[in-house]
Amino acid sequence: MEIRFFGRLGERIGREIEIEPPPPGCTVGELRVLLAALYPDAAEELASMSTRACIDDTIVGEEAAVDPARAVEFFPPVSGG
Amino acid sequence: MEIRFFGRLGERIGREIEIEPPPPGCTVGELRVLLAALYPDAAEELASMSTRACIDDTIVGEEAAVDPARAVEFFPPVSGG
Amino acid sequence: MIDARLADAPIDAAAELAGFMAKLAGEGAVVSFVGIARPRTRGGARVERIFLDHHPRLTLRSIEEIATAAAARFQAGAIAAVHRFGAVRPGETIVFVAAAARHRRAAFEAADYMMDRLKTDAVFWKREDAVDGVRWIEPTDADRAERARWSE
Amino acid sequence: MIDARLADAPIDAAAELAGFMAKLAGEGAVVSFVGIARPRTRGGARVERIFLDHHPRLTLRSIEEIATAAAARFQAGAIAAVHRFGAVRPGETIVFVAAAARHRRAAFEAADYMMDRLKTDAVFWKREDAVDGVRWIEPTDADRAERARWSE
Repeated sequence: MEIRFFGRLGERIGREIEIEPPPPGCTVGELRVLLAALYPDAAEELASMSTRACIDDTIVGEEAAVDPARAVEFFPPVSGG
Repeated sequence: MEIRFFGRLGERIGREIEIEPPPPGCTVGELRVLLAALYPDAAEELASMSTRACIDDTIVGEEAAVDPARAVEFFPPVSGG
Repeated sequence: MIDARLADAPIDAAAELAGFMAKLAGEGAVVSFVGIARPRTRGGARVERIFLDHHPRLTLRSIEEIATAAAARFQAGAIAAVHRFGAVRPGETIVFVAAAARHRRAAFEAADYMMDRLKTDAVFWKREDAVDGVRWIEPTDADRAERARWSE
Repeated sequence: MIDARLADAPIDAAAELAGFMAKLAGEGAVVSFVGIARPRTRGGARVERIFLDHHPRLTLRSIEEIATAAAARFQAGAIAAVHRFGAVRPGETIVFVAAAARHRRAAFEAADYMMDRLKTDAVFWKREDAVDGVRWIEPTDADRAERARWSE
Protein backbone atom coordinates (compact mmCIF):
# COMPACT_ATOMS: atom_id res chain seq x y z
CA MET A 1 0.00 0.00 0.00
CA GLU A 2 1.01 3.62 -0.45
CA ILE A 3 2.30 5.78 2.37
CA ARG A 4 3.22 9.43 1.80
CA PHE A 5 5.31 11.80 3.87
CA PHE A 6 5.58 15.60 3.84
CA GLY A 7 8.01 18.23 5.08
CA ARG A 8 10.92 16.96 7.14
CA LEU A 9 9.56 13.40 7.07
CA GLY A 10 9.31 13.51 3.27
CA GLU A 11 12.89 14.63 3.07
CA ARG A 12 14.05 11.82 5.35
CA ILE A 13 11.99 8.94 4.00
CA GLY A 14 10.86 10.08 0.57
CA ARG A 15 7.53 11.47 -0.61
CA GLU A 16 5.96 8.11 -1.27
CA ILE A 17 6.75 4.53 -0.37
CA GLU A 18 5.05 1.25 -1.16
CA ILE A 19 4.80 -1.21 1.73
CA GLU A 20 3.31 -4.66 2.13
CA PRO A 21 -0.32 -4.29 3.22
CA PRO A 22 -0.47 -4.51 7.03
CA PRO A 23 -2.62 -7.26 8.60
CA PRO A 24 -6.39 -6.68 8.58
CA GLY A 25 -7.59 -4.56 11.53
CA CYS A 26 -4.37 -2.55 11.63
CA THR A 27 -4.91 0.95 13.04
CA VAL A 28 -3.06 4.16 12.25
CA GLY A 29 -1.32 3.89 15.64
CA GLU A 30 -0.09 0.40 14.78
CA LEU A 31 1.00 1.59 11.33
CA ARG A 32 3.24 4.19 12.99
CA VAL A 33 5.00 1.43 14.96
CA LEU A 34 5.43 -0.63 11.82
CA LEU A 35 6.91 2.33 9.91
CA ALA A 36 9.18 3.28 12.80
CA ALA A 37 10.70 -0.19 12.61
CA LEU A 38 11.32 0.26 8.89
CA TYR A 39 12.79 3.79 9.31
CA PRO A 40 14.54 3.94 12.68
CA ASP A 41 16.07 7.36 11.81
CA ALA A 42 12.53 8.77 11.64
CA ALA A 43 11.09 6.72 14.50
CA GLU A 44 10.77 9.60 16.90
CA GLU A 45 8.89 11.81 14.45
CA LEU A 46 6.69 8.95 13.27
CA ALA A 47 5.66 8.30 16.87
CA SER A 48 5.13 11.95 17.76
CA MET A 49 1.52 13.03 18.16
CA SER A 50 2.47 16.33 16.53
CA THR A 51 2.83 14.26 13.33
CA ARG A 52 -0.73 13.97 12.05
CA ALA A 53 -2.08 11.11 9.96
CA CYS A 54 -4.37 11.78 7.03
CA ILE A 55 -6.53 9.47 4.90
CA ASP A 56 -8.56 10.70 1.93
CA ASP A 57 -7.59 14.31 2.68
CA THR A 58 -8.99 14.11 6.21
CA ILE A 59 -6.97 14.10 9.43
CA VAL A 60 -7.65 10.88 11.33
CA GLY A 61 -7.03 9.65 14.86
CA GLU A 62 -4.90 6.77 16.14
CA GLU A 63 -7.77 4.28 16.14
CA ALA A 64 -8.64 4.81 12.48
CA ALA A 65 -8.54 1.63 10.41
CA VAL A 66 -5.88 1.32 7.76
CA ASP A 67 -7.32 0.21 4.41
CA PRO A 68 -4.56 -0.93 2.03
CA ALA A 69 -6.49 0.62 -0.87
CA ARG A 70 -6.36 4.12 0.66
CA ALA A 71 -2.99 5.82 1.07
CA VAL A 72 -2.07 7.07 4.52
CA GLU A 73 -0.23 10.41 4.64
CA PHE A 74 1.87 11.72 7.52
CA PHE A 75 2.17 15.48 8.17
CA PRO A 76 4.72 17.05 10.52
CA PRO A 77 3.43 20.34 12.04
CA VAL A 78 2.74 22.81 9.24
CA SER A 79 4.95 25.87 9.06
CA GLY A 80 2.42 28.21 7.54
CA GLY A 81 3.39 30.21 4.47
CA MET B 1 -3.09 93.58 -1.69
CA GLU B 2 -3.78 89.92 -2.48
CA ILE B 3 -6.23 87.79 -0.55
CA ARG B 4 -6.79 84.11 -1.41
CA PHE B 5 -9.58 81.75 -0.49
CA PHE B 6 -9.81 77.95 -0.55
CA GLY B 7 -12.55 75.34 -0.50
CA ARG B 8 -16.07 76.61 -0.03
CA LEU B 9 -14.83 80.18 0.46
CA GLY B 10 -12.87 80.01 -2.78
CA GLU B 11 -15.97 78.85 -4.59
CA ARG B 12 -18.04 81.68 -3.14
CA ILE B 13 -15.60 84.59 -3.47
CA GLY B 14 -13.01 83.39 -5.98
CA ARG B 15 -9.53 81.98 -5.48
CA GLU B 16 -7.81 85.35 -5.41
CA ILE B 17 -8.93 88.94 -5.04
CA GLU B 18 -7.05 92.22 -5.02
CA ILE B 19 -8.16 94.73 -2.38
CA GLU B 20 -7.03 98.20 -1.37
CA PRO B 21 -4.29 97.86 1.25
CA PRO B 22 -5.88 98.14 4.68
CA PRO B 23 -4.71 100.93 7.02
CA PRO B 24 -1.31 100.38 8.74
CA GLY B 25 -1.62 98.35 11.93
CA CYS B 26 -4.51 96.31 10.59
CA THR B 27 -4.69 92.86 12.15
CA VAL B 28 -5.98 89.62 10.67
CA GLY B 29 -9.06 89.90 12.87
CA GLU B 30 -9.77 93.38 11.47
CA LEU B 31 -9.16 92.14 7.93
CA ARG B 32 -11.91 89.53 8.45
CA VAL B 33 -14.37 92.31 9.33
CA LEU B 34 -13.33 94.33 6.31
CA LEU B 35 -13.75 91.32 3.99
CA ALA B 36 -17.08 90.38 5.56
CA ALA B 37 -18.37 93.86 4.63
CA LEU B 38 -17.22 93.33 1.02
CA TYR B 39 -18.71 89.79 0.79
CA PRO B 40 -21.81 89.69 2.99
CA ASP B 41 -22.77 86.26 1.59
CA ALA B 42 -19.55 84.86 3.07
CA ALA B 43 -19.58 87.00 6.23
CA GLU B 44 -20.40 84.15 8.59
CA GLU B 45 -17.61 81.91 7.31
CA LEU B 46 -15.10 84.75 7.21
CA ALA B 47 -15.84 85.53 10.88
CA SER B 48 -15.78 81.86 11.97
CA MET B 49 -12.75 80.81 14.00
CA SER B 50 -12.86 77.48 12.17
CA THR B 51 -11.72 79.50 9.13
CA ARG B 52 -7.97 79.79 9.62
CA ALA B 53 -5.79 82.63 8.30
CA CYS B 54 -2.42 81.91 6.75
CA ILE B 55 0.47 84.20 5.81
CA ASP B 56 3.63 82.95 4.11
CA ASP B 57 2.41 79.34 4.42
CA THR B 58 2.03 79.61 8.20
CA ILE B 59 -1.23 79.65 10.13
CA VAL B 60 -1.47 82.93 12.08
CA GLY B 61 -3.64 84.21 14.92
CA GLU B 62 -6.11 87.07 15.02
CA GLU B 63 -3.56 89.59 16.29
CA ALA B 64 -1.10 88.99 13.42
CA ALA B 65 -0.25 92.17 11.49
CA VAL B 66 -1.41 92.41 7.91
CA ASP B 67 1.40 93.46 5.56
CA PRO B 68 0.01 94.53 2.17
CA ALA B 69 3.08 92.97 0.50
CA ARG B 70 2.26 89.50 1.85
CA ALA B 71 -0.90 87.77 0.72
CA VAL B 72 -3.33 86.57 3.38
CA GLU B 73 -5.02 83.22 2.72
CA PHE B 74 -8.21 81.92 4.34
CA PHE B 75 -8.76 78.19 4.85
CA PRO B 76 -12.09 76.63 5.81
CA PRO B 77 -11.66 73.40 7.81
CA VAL B 78 -9.79 70.88 5.69
CA SER B 79 -11.69 67.79 4.58
CA GLY B 80 -8.73 65.44 4.44
CA GLY B 81 -8.18 63.40 1.30
CA MET C 1 13.06 56.34 1.07
CA ILE C 2 9.98 58.57 1.17
CA ASP C 3 8.01 59.33 -1.98
CA ALA C 4 5.17 61.83 -1.43
CA ARG C 5 3.50 63.22 -4.52
CA LEU C 6 0.41 64.95 -5.84
CA ALA C 7 -1.11 63.70 -9.09
CA ASP C 8 -3.31 65.67 -11.46
CA ALA C 9 -4.19 62.62 -13.59
CA PRO C 10 -5.54 59.16 -12.72
CA ILE C 11 -3.19 57.16 -10.49
CA ASP C 12 -2.25 53.70 -11.79
CA ALA C 13 -2.09 51.77 -8.51
CA ALA C 14 -0.43 48.70 -10.03
CA ALA C 15 2.28 50.81 -11.67
CA GLU C 16 2.82 52.62 -8.37
CA LEU C 17 3.22 49.29 -6.56
CA ALA C 18 5.67 48.07 -9.22
CA GLY C 19 7.75 51.25 -8.93
CA PHE C 20 7.67 51.07 -5.14
CA MET C 21 8.78 47.45 -5.01
CA ALA C 22 11.59 48.04 -7.51
CA LYS C 23 13.24 50.37 -5.00
CA LEU C 24 13.13 48.07 -1.97
CA ALA C 25 16.32 47.02 -0.22
CA GLY C 26 15.54 43.75 1.52
CA GLU C 27 12.28 44.61 3.31
CA GLY C 28 10.14 41.48 3.63
CA ALA C 29 6.68 43.06 3.91
CA VAL C 30 4.83 45.56 1.71
CA VAL C 31 1.34 46.85 2.47
CA SER C 32 -0.48 49.07 0.02
CA PHE C 33 -3.79 50.87 0.22
CA VAL C 34 -5.75 52.08 -2.78
CA GLY C 35 -8.66 54.46 -2.28
CA ILE C 36 -11.15 54.65 -5.12
CA ALA C 37 -13.64 57.48 -5.62
CA ARG C 38 -17.06 56.14 -4.69
CA PRO C 39 -19.94 56.09 -7.18
CA ARG C 40 -22.57 57.08 -4.58
CA THR C 41 -22.96 59.65 -1.81
CA ARG C 42 -23.72 58.50 1.72
CA GLY C 43 -27.35 59.24 0.88
CA GLY C 44 -27.19 57.01 -2.21
CA ALA C 45 -27.19 59.65 -4.96
CA ARG C 46 -24.99 59.12 -8.00
CA VAL C 47 -21.73 61.08 -7.81
CA GLU C 48 -20.65 62.82 -11.01
CA ARG C 49 -17.27 63.89 -9.68
CA ILE C 50 -15.22 64.71 -6.63
CA PHE C 51 -13.37 67.99 -6.67
CA LEU C 52 -10.31 68.22 -4.40
CA ASP C 53 -9.27 71.83 -3.95
CA HIS C 54 -5.67 72.04 -2.77
CA HIS C 55 -3.01 74.55 -1.74
CA PRO C 56 -0.01 75.03 -4.04
CA ARG C 57 2.51 74.20 -1.29
CA LEU C 58 0.82 73.24 1.98
CA THR C 59 -1.07 70.27 0.56
CA LEU C 60 2.06 68.45 -0.53
CA ARG C 61 3.78 69.50 2.67
CA SER C 62 0.99 67.90 4.73
CA ILE C 63 1.35 64.63 2.82
CA GLU C 64 5.13 64.68 3.22
CA GLU C 65 4.74 65.24 6.93
CA ILE C 66 2.36 62.28 7.29
CA ALA C 67 4.65 60.02 5.22
CA THR C 68 7.72 61.04 7.21
CA ALA C 69 5.92 60.48 10.52
CA ALA C 70 4.83 57.01 9.38
CA ALA C 71 8.38 56.05 8.39
CA ALA C 72 9.77 57.19 11.74
CA ARG C 73 7.01 55.82 13.94
CA PHE C 74 6.96 52.32 12.42
CA GLN C 75 10.57 52.09 11.21
CA ALA C 76 9.35 51.62 7.69
CA GLY C 77 12.24 51.44 5.24
CA ALA C 78 10.18 52.79 2.37
CA ILE C 79 6.99 54.83 2.19
CA ALA C 80 4.94 56.10 -0.73
CA ALA C 81 1.93 58.42 -0.59
CA VAL C 82 0.41 59.64 -3.85
CA HIS C 83 -2.78 61.72 -3.85
CA ARG C 84 -4.96 63.12 -6.61
CA PHE C 85 -6.12 66.71 -6.68
CA GLY C 86 -8.64 68.50 -8.86
CA ALA C 87 -11.53 66.69 -10.50
CA VAL C 88 -11.78 62.93 -9.90
CA ARG C 89 -14.40 60.67 -11.51
CA PRO C 90 -16.06 57.79 -9.61
CA GLY C 91 -14.01 54.62 -9.99
CA GLU C 92 -10.72 56.50 -10.34
CA THR C 93 -7.99 55.97 -7.77
CA ILE C 94 -7.85 58.97 -5.46
CA VAL C 95 -5.02 57.84 -3.18
CA PHE C 96 -2.27 55.22 -3.15
CA VAL C 97 -0.10 54.58 -0.11
CA ALA C 98 2.50 51.89 0.44
CA ALA C 99 4.76 50.96 3.33
CA ALA C 100 7.61 48.47 3.38
CA ALA C 101 9.18 47.14 6.56
CA ARG C 102 11.08 44.13 7.79
CA HIS C 103 7.99 42.69 9.45
CA ARG C 104 4.39 42.68 8.38
CA ARG C 105 2.94 44.27 11.54
CA ALA C 106 4.95 47.47 11.01
CA ALA C 107 4.02 47.62 7.33
CA PHE C 108 0.31 47.21 8.10
CA GLU C 109 0.40 49.82 10.83
CA ALA C 110 2.33 52.36 8.78
CA ALA C 111 -0.17 52.15 5.91
CA ASP C 112 -3.14 52.22 8.27
CA TYR C 113 -1.70 55.24 10.11
CA MET C 114 -1.08 57.15 6.89
CA MET C 115 -4.63 56.60 5.69
CA ASP C 116 -6.18 57.64 9.00
CA ARG C 117 -4.14 60.83 8.98
CA LEU C 118 -4.63 61.58 5.29
CA LYS C 119 -8.41 61.31 5.75
CA THR C 120 -8.41 64.00 8.42
CA ASP C 121 -5.18 66.03 8.31
CA ALA C 122 -4.23 66.29 4.64
CA VAL C 123 -4.77 69.83 3.37
CA PHE C 124 -7.62 69.30 0.92
CA TRP C 125 -11.05 70.79 0.56
CA LYS C 126 -13.31 68.17 -0.95
CA ARG C 127 -16.50 68.83 -2.85
CA GLU C 128 -18.84 66.06 -3.94
CA ASP C 129 -20.84 66.90 -7.08
CA ALA C 130 -23.78 64.50 -7.13
CA VAL C 131 -26.98 64.38 -9.13
CA ASP C 132 -28.89 65.67 -6.09
CA GLY C 133 -26.57 68.61 -5.40
CA VAL C 134 -23.10 69.81 -4.54
CA ARG C 135 -21.63 69.36 -1.03
CA TRP C 136 -18.40 70.40 0.63
CA ILE C 137 -17.27 67.50 2.80
CA GLU C 138 -15.66 67.45 6.23
CA PRO C 139 -14.08 64.45 7.99
CA THR C 140 -16.73 62.12 9.41
CA ASP C 141 -16.96 61.19 13.08
CA ALA C 142 -15.64 57.77 12.04
CA ASP C 143 -12.63 59.43 10.39
CA ARG C 144 -11.93 61.44 13.54
CA ALA C 145 -12.23 58.34 15.71
CA GLU C 146 -9.77 56.44 13.49
CA ARG C 147 -7.37 59.37 13.64
CA ALA C 148 -7.59 59.47 17.44
CA ARG C 149 -6.31 55.89 17.69
CA TRP C 150 -2.81 57.14 16.91
CA SER C 151 -2.65 59.98 19.42
CA GLU C 152 0.15 59.60 21.91
CA MET D 1 -15.34 37.15 -5.58
CA ILE D 2 -12.67 34.93 -4.04
CA ASP D 3 -9.49 34.12 -5.94
CA ALA D 4 -7.23 31.65 -4.09
CA ARG D 5 -4.35 30.19 -6.07
CA LEU D 6 -1.01 28.44 -5.79
CA ALA D 7 1.84 29.64 -8.00
CA ASP D 8 4.87 27.62 -9.08
CA ALA D 9 6.62 30.64 -10.64
CA PRO D 10 7.46 34.11 -9.30
CA ILE D 11 4.37 36.15 -8.42
CA ASP D 12 4.16 39.58 -10.08
CA ALA D 13 2.52 41.56 -7.29
CA ALA D 14 1.76 44.60 -9.45
CA ALA D 15 0.09 42.45 -12.11
CA GLU D 16 -1.91 40.70 -9.37
CA LEU D 17 -3.07 44.07 -8.03
CA ALA D 18 -4.03 45.22 -11.53
CA GLY D 19 -6.02 42.05 -12.16
CA PHE D 20 -7.70 42.29 -8.76
CA MET D 21 -8.73 45.92 -9.23
CA ALA D 22 -10.08 45.26 -12.72
CA LYS D 23 -12.71 42.96 -11.21
CA LEU D 24 -13.99 45.34 -8.51
CA ALA D 25 -17.61 46.42 -8.45
CA GLY D 26 -17.72 49.72 -6.59
CA GLU D 27 -15.63 48.91 -3.49
CA GLY D 28 -13.86 52.06 -2.28
CA ALA D 29 -10.91 50.51 -0.43
CA VAL D 30 -8.28 47.97 -1.49
CA VAL D 31 -5.52 46.71 0.82
CA SER D 32 -2.80 44.45 -0.49
CA PHE D 33 0.04 42.67 1.24
CA VAL D 34 3.15 41.41 -0.51
CA GLY D 35 5.52 39.06 1.33
CA ILE D 36 9.02 38.82 -0.06
CA ALA D 37 11.44 35.98 0.68
CA ARG D 38 14.08 37.35 3.05
CA PRO D 39 17.76 37.35 2.14
CA ARG D 40 18.93 36.42 5.67
CA THR D 41 17.97 33.93 8.36
CA ARG D 42 17.06 35.15 11.85
CA GLY D 43 20.66 34.42 12.76
CA GLY D 44 21.95 36.57 9.88
CA ALA D 45 23.18 33.86 7.50
CA ARG D 46 22.61 34.34 3.78
CA VAL D 47 19.61 32.37 2.50
CA GLU D 48 20.10 30.56 -0.81
CA ARG D 49 16.48 29.50 -1.16
CA ILE D 50 13.27 28.73 0.64
CA PHE D 51 11.60 25.44 -0.17
CA LEU D 52 7.86 25.25 0.44
CA ASP D 53 6.69 21.66 0.45
CA HIS D 54 2.94 21.46 -0.13
CA HIS D 55 0.10 18.97 -0.38
CA PRO D 56 -1.52 18.44 -3.79
CA ARG D 57 -5.01 19.32 -2.52
CA LEU D 58 -5.00 20.33 1.15
CA THR D 59 -2.64 23.29 0.69
CA LEU D 60 -4.93 25.08 -1.75
CA ARG D 61 -7.92 24.07 0.34
CA SER D 62 -6.37 25.72 3.42
CA ILE D 63 -5.80 28.95 1.48
CA GLU D 64 -9.34 28.90 0.11
CA GLU D 65 -10.69 28.39 3.62
CA ILE D 66 -8.72 31.38 4.94
CA ALA D 67 -9.80 33.59 2.02
CA THR D 68 -13.45 32.60 2.41
CA ALA D 69 -13.35 33.22 6.15
CA ALA D 70 -11.85 36.69 5.57
CA ALA D 71 -14.54 37.60 3.05
CA ALA D 72 -17.32 36.54 5.41
CA ARG D 73 -15.87 37.96 8.61
CA PHE D 74 -15.10 41.41 7.21
CA GLN D 75 -17.75 41.59 4.48
CA ALA D 76 -15.06 42.03 1.90
CA GLY D 77 -16.52 42.14 -1.60
CA ALA D 78 -13.37 40.74 -3.19
CA ILE D 79 -10.46 38.70 -1.85
CA ALA D 80 -7.31 37.38 -3.48
CA ALA D 81 -4.71 35.06 -1.95
CA VAL D 82 -1.87 33.78 -4.12
CA HIS D 83 0.94 31.72 -2.61
CA ARG D 84 4.13 30.30 -4.06
CA PHE D 85 5.18 26.72 -3.51
CA GLY D 86 8.40 24.89 -4.29
CA ALA D 87 11.74 26.67 -4.45
CA VAL D 88 11.71 30.43 -3.87
CA ARG D 89 14.76 32.67 -4.15
CA PRO D 90 15.40 35.58 -1.76
CA GLY D 91 13.78 38.75 -3.11
CA GLU D 92 11.00 36.86 -4.86
CA THR D 93 7.41 37.42 -3.84
CA ILE D 94 6.21 34.47 -1.80
CA VAL D 95 2.66 35.64 -1.07
CA PHE D 96 0.21 38.24 -2.36
CA VAL D 97 -3.10 38.93 -0.67
CA ALA D 98 -5.64 41.63 -1.42
CA ALA D 99 -8.97 42.61 0.10
CA ALA D 100 -11.51 45.08 -1.21
CA ALA D 101 -14.35 46.47 0.86
CA ARG D 102 -16.62 49.48 1.02
CA HIS D 103 -14.62 50.98 3.88
CA ARG D 104 -10.93 50.98 4.58
CA ARG D 105 -11.07 49.46 8.08
CA ALA D 106 -12.64 46.25 6.76
CA ALA D 107 -10.13 46.03 3.91
CA PHE D 108 -7.18 46.47 6.30
CA GLU D 109 -8.52 43.92 8.75
CA ALA D 110 -9.32 41.33 6.09
CA ALA D 111 -5.78 41.50 4.67
CA ASP D 112 -4.21 41.47 8.13
CA TYR D 113 -6.35 38.49 9.18
CA MET D 114 -5.45 36.51 6.07
CA MET D 115 -1.74 37.05 6.61
CA ASP D 116 -1.87 36.09 10.28
CA ARG D 117 -3.71 32.89 9.40
CA LEU D 118 -1.58 32.07 6.35
CA LYS D 119 1.57 32.38 8.48
CA THR D 120 0.34 29.73 10.93
CA ASP D 121 -2.49 27.70 9.39
CA ALA D 122 -1.67 27.35 5.69
CA VAL D 123 -0.63 23.79 4.87
CA PHE D 124 3.03 24.27 3.99
CA TRP D 125 6.23 22.78 5.26
CA LYS D 126 8.94 25.38 4.89
CA ARG D 127 12.64 24.67 4.68
CA GLU D 128 15.23 27.44 4.71
CA ASP D 129 18.44 26.56 2.85
CA ALA D 130 21.10 28.97 4.11
CA VAL D 131 24.87 29.05 3.78
CA ASP D 132 25.15 27.82 7.38
CA GLY D 133 22.74 24.91 6.99
CA VAL D 134 19.27 23.69 6.20
CA ARG D 135 16.37 24.22 8.61
CA TRP D 136 12.72 23.18 8.67
CA ILE D 137 10.76 26.14 10.02
CA GLU D 138 7.75 26.26 12.34
CA PRO D 139 5.57 29.30 13.12
CA THR D 140 7.30 31.67 15.55
CA ASP D 141 5.83 32.68 18.89
CA ALA D 142 5.17 36.09 17.29
CA ASP D 143 3.23 34.38 14.48
CA ARG D 144 1.16 32.42 17.01
CA ALA D 145 0.46 35.57 19.01
CA GLU D 146 -0.71 37.42 15.87
CA ARG D 147 -2.93 34.49 14.98
CA ALA D 148 -4.46 34.45 18.46
CA ARG D 149 -5.71 38.03 18.04
CA TRP D 150 -8.47 36.75 15.76
CA SER D 151 -9.77 33.94 17.97
CA GLU D 152 -13.39 34.35 18.86
